[in-house]
Amino acid sequence: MLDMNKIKKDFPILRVKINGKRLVYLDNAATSQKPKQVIQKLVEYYECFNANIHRSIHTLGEMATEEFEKARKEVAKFINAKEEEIIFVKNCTEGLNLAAYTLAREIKSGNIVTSIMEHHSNFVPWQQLCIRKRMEFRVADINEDFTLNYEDLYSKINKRTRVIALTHVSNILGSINDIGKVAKEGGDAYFVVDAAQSAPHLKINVKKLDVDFLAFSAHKMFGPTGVGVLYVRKDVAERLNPFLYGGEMIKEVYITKTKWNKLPYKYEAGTPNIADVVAFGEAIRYLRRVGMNKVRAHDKKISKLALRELKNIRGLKLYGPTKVKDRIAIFSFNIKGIHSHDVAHILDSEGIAVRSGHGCAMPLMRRLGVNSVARASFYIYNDEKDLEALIKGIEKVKRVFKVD
Amino acid sequence: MLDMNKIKKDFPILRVKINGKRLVYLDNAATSQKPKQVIQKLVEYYECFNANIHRSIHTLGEMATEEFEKARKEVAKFINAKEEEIIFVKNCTEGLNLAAYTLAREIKSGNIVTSIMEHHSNFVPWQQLCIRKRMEFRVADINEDFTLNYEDLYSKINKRTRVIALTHVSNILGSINDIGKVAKEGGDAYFVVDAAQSAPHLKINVKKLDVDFLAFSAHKMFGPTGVGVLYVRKDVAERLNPFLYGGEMIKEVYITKTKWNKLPYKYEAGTPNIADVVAFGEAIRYLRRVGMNKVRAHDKKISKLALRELKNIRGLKLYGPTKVKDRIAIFSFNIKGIHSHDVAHILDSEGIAVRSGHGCAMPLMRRLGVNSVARASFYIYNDEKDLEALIKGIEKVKRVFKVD
Amino acid sequence: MIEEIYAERILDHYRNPRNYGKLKKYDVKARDVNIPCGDEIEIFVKMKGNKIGKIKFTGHGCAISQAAASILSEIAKDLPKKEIEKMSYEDFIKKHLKINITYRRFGCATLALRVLKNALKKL
Amino acid sequence: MIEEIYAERILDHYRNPRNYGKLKKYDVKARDVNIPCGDEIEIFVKMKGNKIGKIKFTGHGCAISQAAASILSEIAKDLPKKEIEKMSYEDFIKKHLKINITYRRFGCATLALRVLKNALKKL
Ligand SMILES: Cc1ncc(COP(=O)(O)O)c(C=O)c1O
Ligand SMILES: Cc1ncc(COP(=O)(O)O)c(C=O)c1O
Repeated sequence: MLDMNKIKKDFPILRVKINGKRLVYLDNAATSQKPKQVIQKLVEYYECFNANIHRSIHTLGEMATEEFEKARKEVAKFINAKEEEIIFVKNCTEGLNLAAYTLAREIKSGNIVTSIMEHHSNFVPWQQLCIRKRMEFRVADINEDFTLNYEDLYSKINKRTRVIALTHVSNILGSINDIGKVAKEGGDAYFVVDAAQSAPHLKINVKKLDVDFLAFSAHKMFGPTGVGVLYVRKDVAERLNPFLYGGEMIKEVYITKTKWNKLPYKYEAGTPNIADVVAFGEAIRYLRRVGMNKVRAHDKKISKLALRELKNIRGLKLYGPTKVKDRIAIFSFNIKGIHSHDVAHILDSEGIAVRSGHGCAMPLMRRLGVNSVARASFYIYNDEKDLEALIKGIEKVKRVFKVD
Repeated sequence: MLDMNKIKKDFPILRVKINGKRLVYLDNAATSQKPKQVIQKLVEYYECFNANIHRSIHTLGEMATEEFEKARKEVAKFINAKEEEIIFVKNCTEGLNLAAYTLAREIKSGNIVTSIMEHHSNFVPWQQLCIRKRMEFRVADINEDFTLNYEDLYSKINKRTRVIALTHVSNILGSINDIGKVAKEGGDAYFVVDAAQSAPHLKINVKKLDVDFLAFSAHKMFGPTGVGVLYVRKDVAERLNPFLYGGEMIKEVYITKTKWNKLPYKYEAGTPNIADVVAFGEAIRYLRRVGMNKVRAHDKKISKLALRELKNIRGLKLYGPTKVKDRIAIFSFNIKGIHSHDVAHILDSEGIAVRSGHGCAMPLMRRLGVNSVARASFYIYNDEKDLEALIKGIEKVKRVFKVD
Repeated sequence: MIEEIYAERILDHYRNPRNYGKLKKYDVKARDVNIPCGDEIEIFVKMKGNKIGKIKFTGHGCAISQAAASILSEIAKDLPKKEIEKMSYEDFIKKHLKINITYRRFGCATLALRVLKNALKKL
Repeated sequence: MIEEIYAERILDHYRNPRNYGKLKKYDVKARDVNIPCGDEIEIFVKMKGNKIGKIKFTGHGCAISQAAASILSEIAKDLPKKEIEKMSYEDFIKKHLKINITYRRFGCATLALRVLKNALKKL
């Protein structure tokens, strides 16, 4: 079990008052809050050893480089990758685009398979690639219970499939996809996984999953904004050509040609986001100290309670699996006759932060037959009291709108 | 005149001791140190209003969005651009690559003209574009006094020139290029300017310069790592297609097509580096309070003194203009018989941080006939005492190597 | 107070939008979405000289955006084109919506007016 | 103390590198650069059975990298190939360079050994 008192104290923002009310932050799928250890690391970096890295002989440069590479080690260990397979980018979206741009030079005709539950960041890059290359863009459906329709997915994958781009966890439905299974049954295509929503909540082992690319964002897992991770399997990373040019990715430049640096630098161009990568290392250490199994257990506990409570609210329609094992604690819903924006606005007046809108998943919205949803997403600092506040808040929404 | 005492107090890192010595930080062209106001803004952001932006109805989201867009306004004003012309990227390098990737879809045959004094980040993207498209890559030379050879540049620009990619200030030589003049005489080609070294030191007015793209990095001008700015002239930005896909750059997604958001969002994909952009706004305010004319005046004063002192050191060869008006306070040099790395290492033992190596400008190194240089670069917190320390440090280098 | 934003009048316009629907005969129409929300408004206008003769709208979205469209359709009728052109978004909110709107709902509250202005530009 | 790194012996090897030059007849050669510095070393090896018979190097760079190459060329001569293969970088620094090297100069100090190891792999 998590020590909730201790954890809540680690997050300074939880002391903030919203409209005079206690902040109930339930927008974690958009971005998480940051523990004081991470904020303190940023301050320490800038006050004690800020310098540009890698090509530095001076003491500050050496310190900054060591801390930066230490963070890479932390991340590698966190997902069971090799250090040279960890590429720092600016966010999950850049990671997925990096995969698409570099693969675009490798693949020609054929098709790309993705799913209807993708975030735009793992949908549009592949859609655009297909448009540019006149390739076929295939979109697997979901089941009535909001899980991935594997049958449909496999029927869309064939010998001409060049890339499978799939999210690990849906940012709207909360559904967990069985990546390991798809990797096994998906054939020879490159397999690109969007782990933006899974990395914060589930223990990831890239070797077990056996994927080629896997991307996630630091800011959704206690890290600062401005850092993403792209895991690229070593043999793939070695074969492909780099994406952005300049800085540490370079070995030698001549007027007419350039030689690339070794992995992982080959894919890291320009001065990296040194401070935030170093602070992200601290975030990973924080998660490691809490323990990913405890993170998951807490998530399951909240999910179970939430599913029970939300079911009882009249007029509330939940979009997502009803079995705890199929999902994480992301709850998208609509209340009959009330738009999600109005739900979010009224909840905010009670200090409760939830997201509303299409959640960067318009194809899924159309599939669900809605224009938008309200979404409450939980993390380890959220407890039963926060869930209670949400339920009470929803009652207030209905009161303001005079529906019951 | 700058109030040096006050300024030094604003930078917490200047209190750090290196090998028991006072830190003399002369590696500003690589990255600047950060004033406490900027560090404090980061802390405030994470402790008081961290949230994902733009699509948020809740209070934290509204606050974060407002502060983020306020920073954009600051940057726009700083270089006299419109807000929708300011695109936030992760660093100057990404900005230049964004220009190259989006222009690559526009241009076909012909040539691209750049200069031998470019940083790799403004050289390799264009070189690689030329290789991919079988275009001609033309590299303008420098004069014997280390200024740009305009004659050679103009002789290389013709009707078939599609892009001129030029640095505003060389990160090795310190030379200032007359961008306004090249814009006037450069014809119809797209004009891309690397302002990484000029934005921290010179007042920039993009309308006066009349360029199409201009890129720089926050971390070299008191801002955090992980933020770059790409200015794109509005008509150009409207005409070109976006670069990275996903997040705020999207208006509507259908299975087979996507519509883009308006400027500047069209070019900003994924969760931006919100905290660091907000803190960069604070850095710009800091620079504005100091005043860019005072920044430049200080730079000239130090340059004048440094040129005089360095000239007197036997065996020291300086690579850069000797007239203060042609340059900023970046001094690259070699000492006869001593490698730049050894120079930097011995200076570090005295607390003095300088850079050594090829400075990400290998083509220039080859042109200068050297493999590497030592580089001391100044900013507003550096004073005469720092220069004195450098001169004394160089004497020590020579003593250790037993040369005179 | 949140109840002031979701006033009786706003909720009424939201639930019973005036002038909802399409015009078969119109001089101009325009459509736009509010990107953060996905709210959507389409407006049809039939002019009577320099004045707005008939106006109808369709769309979907939050209470604010839909009520604003309904309220706008009422006040716009018979108004000279010029009046719409020079109407500021802030004034529309203050004088006609009569609720307190901050940055985050500004887009919702002004979507309909933006669409109407764009429609009139096509004349 | 910085003077301990730039000891008399290091400076001597830097200024008067032993076995500097190329071998006309060699079994293997290899070249590499140290990316942060641009230091460059090329090594030529002529084997004598399983042992290193002749060894020469060229290159340029800082005192540490060049002195390390010179010192390596001295100790490698007559050494069995295996000995080089199993020599750790840390041991080379401690036992043969005999100076205190931190992270930042590790690449300089070990460039020559890395090149030699790579050369022997080609045998
Ligand atoms: C002239 C010049 N251009 C581009 C860059 C690249 O900047 P960044 O590494 O922040 O992308 C630098 C900084 O090293 C520079 O000095
Ligand atoms: C499933 C999923 N993929 C990708 C992203 C994009 O992440 P970012 O905006 O940090 O690039 C998100 C976050 O919104 C997400 O939830």
